[in-house]
Amino acid sequence: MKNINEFKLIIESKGVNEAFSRAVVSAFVSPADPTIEELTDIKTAVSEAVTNSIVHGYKNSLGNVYIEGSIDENNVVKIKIKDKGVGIEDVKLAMQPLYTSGDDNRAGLGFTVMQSFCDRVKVSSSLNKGTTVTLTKKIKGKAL
Amino acid sequence: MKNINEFKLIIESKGVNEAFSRAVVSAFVSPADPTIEELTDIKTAVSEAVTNSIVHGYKNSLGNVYIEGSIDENNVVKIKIKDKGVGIEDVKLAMQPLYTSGDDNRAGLGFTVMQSFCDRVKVSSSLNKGTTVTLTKKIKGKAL
Amino acid sequence: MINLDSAGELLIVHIVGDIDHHTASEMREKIDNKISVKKPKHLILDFKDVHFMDSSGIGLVLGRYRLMQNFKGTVEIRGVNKQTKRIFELAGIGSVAIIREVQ
Amino acid sequence: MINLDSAGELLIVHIVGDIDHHTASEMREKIDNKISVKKPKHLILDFKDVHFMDSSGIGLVLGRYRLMQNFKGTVEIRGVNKQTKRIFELAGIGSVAIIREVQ
Ligand SMILES: Nc1ncnc2c1ncn2[C@@H]1O[C@H](COP(=O)(O)OP(=O)(O)O)[C@@H](O)[C@H]1O
Ligand SMILES: Nc1ncnc2c1ncn2[C@@H]1O[C@H](COP(=O)(O)OP(=O)(O)O)[C@@H](O)[C@H]1O
Repeated sequence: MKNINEFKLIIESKGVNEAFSRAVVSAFVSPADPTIEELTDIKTAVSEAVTNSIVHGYKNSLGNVYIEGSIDENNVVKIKIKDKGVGIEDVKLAMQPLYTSGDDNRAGLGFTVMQSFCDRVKVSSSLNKGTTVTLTKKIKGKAL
Repeated sequence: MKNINEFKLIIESKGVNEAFSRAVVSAFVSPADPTIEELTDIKTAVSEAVTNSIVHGYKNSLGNVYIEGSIDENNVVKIKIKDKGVGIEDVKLAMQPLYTSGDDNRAGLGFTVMQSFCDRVKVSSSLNKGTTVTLTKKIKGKAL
Repeated sequence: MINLDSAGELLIVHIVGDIDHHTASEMREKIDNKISVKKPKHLILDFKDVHFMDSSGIGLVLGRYRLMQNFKGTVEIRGVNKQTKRIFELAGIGSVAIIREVQ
Repeated sequence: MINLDSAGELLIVHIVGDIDHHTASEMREKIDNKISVKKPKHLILDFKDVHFMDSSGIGLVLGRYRLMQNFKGTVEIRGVNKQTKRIFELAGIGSVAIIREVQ
């Protein structure tokens, strides 16, 4: 499907950019007239992935987070969140509900949230190179 | 001054991205706690520059608009809007109030608006290569 | 978005939403269609639901002013807030249209 | 933002704003300070002014639950809306805290 719009964003791995990236994605998707629930789903999934890049990928040191978004003629939204951080050794394990390598403030449910709020979550990662998460969700939009 | 945050955004020269770029810049500046007026000033100036890239730079054909933003320790916000479009032959003339090369829906006041809403507007352009506009504005923010 | 309301020689245009180059073109078309059909003596542009406007709003008003001039009609701008007022003042719109601020 | 209100054995924490990893850490600190000082029997976390929350909100609740466990206190979550409820349900928070939705 042909994209009707796309963007690329580079941000720094700073906590304040969790909210910033949510706002950017929200503004990008808005012209497709999503329901509040669809918009919240996407914002939540993006927030999880960006947080993971900051907290796990860069372990709170400074690096860039690369976010690419597109929306196609069928209202399929794709958001790719990429970091050049430590990477994930065992992606399958990492995606298990409740698994976390973080401290006890992390619930280990980030991937679970992404999966339950998006149609598809693709994770590719390589150790010491970084991680890319691609979120896909079709917007049905508001009934007229 | 050291930047406390920065971003890079690449968008396409599509009308819908005038609103998108305003929303992005607005979300970026918000943590500095600007007044509504300061925020509107910045959004308006960005809207003018991005519109110029779309309408004049690319003459409504498709190209990329590059937006870079930073905010430093003194709350000085810098937003750079760049296109690789037709460029401006005579920048001084182009910046004259009421000058426009566009149709009569353009008022020729885009640069005037940028200048009156920002502390500084820098324009560099070269023919057939493109145009870069740098907007600078210090946020005083809300009194506590 | 544009809501149109006409009564006798008066056409009231209620503009809703942000005005930029992108949104202005659709607004323009709708207003001009109505003007050509109705040929009103007075055009009122109500900005009370415009929360953002860049210089495209000036072009929007000036273009409608020119059209109204063709048959000696007048233009009034209503419901102007602090931000839209600043843009209109920058352009000296006061010399072609009556400007009324929000109460 | 966090507003704290305590009466006898009860501590009511009113959370205002988005909850993500970044904002949660500050909230956590304020709540835990108060818990350590007051040692309440019942903790109520009021989410009615939380309009966005990701899985960091789960960590926020679970961590406070663990702290309250230390002196056999209970936790109640109040003012949960449709979105925050979905996140809590995903985590099965219902088994550690009473959840009350917004009326
Ligand atoms: N971008 C990333 N870089 C490195 N490791 C990651 C990344 N994203 C996720 N992980 C790993 O996957 C685990 C599970 O992630 P998640 O389900 O989001 O839960 P949480 O963030 O609460 O730990 C993380 O604890 C971490 O070990
Ligand atoms: N990015 C750009 N690329 C090419 N030409 C530009 C660009 N920005 C401005 N210009 C030129 O400068 C003129 C004045 O711009 P401006 O003051 O914004 O008024 P307007 O956009 O209403 O024409 C434009 O009409 C155009 O000729």
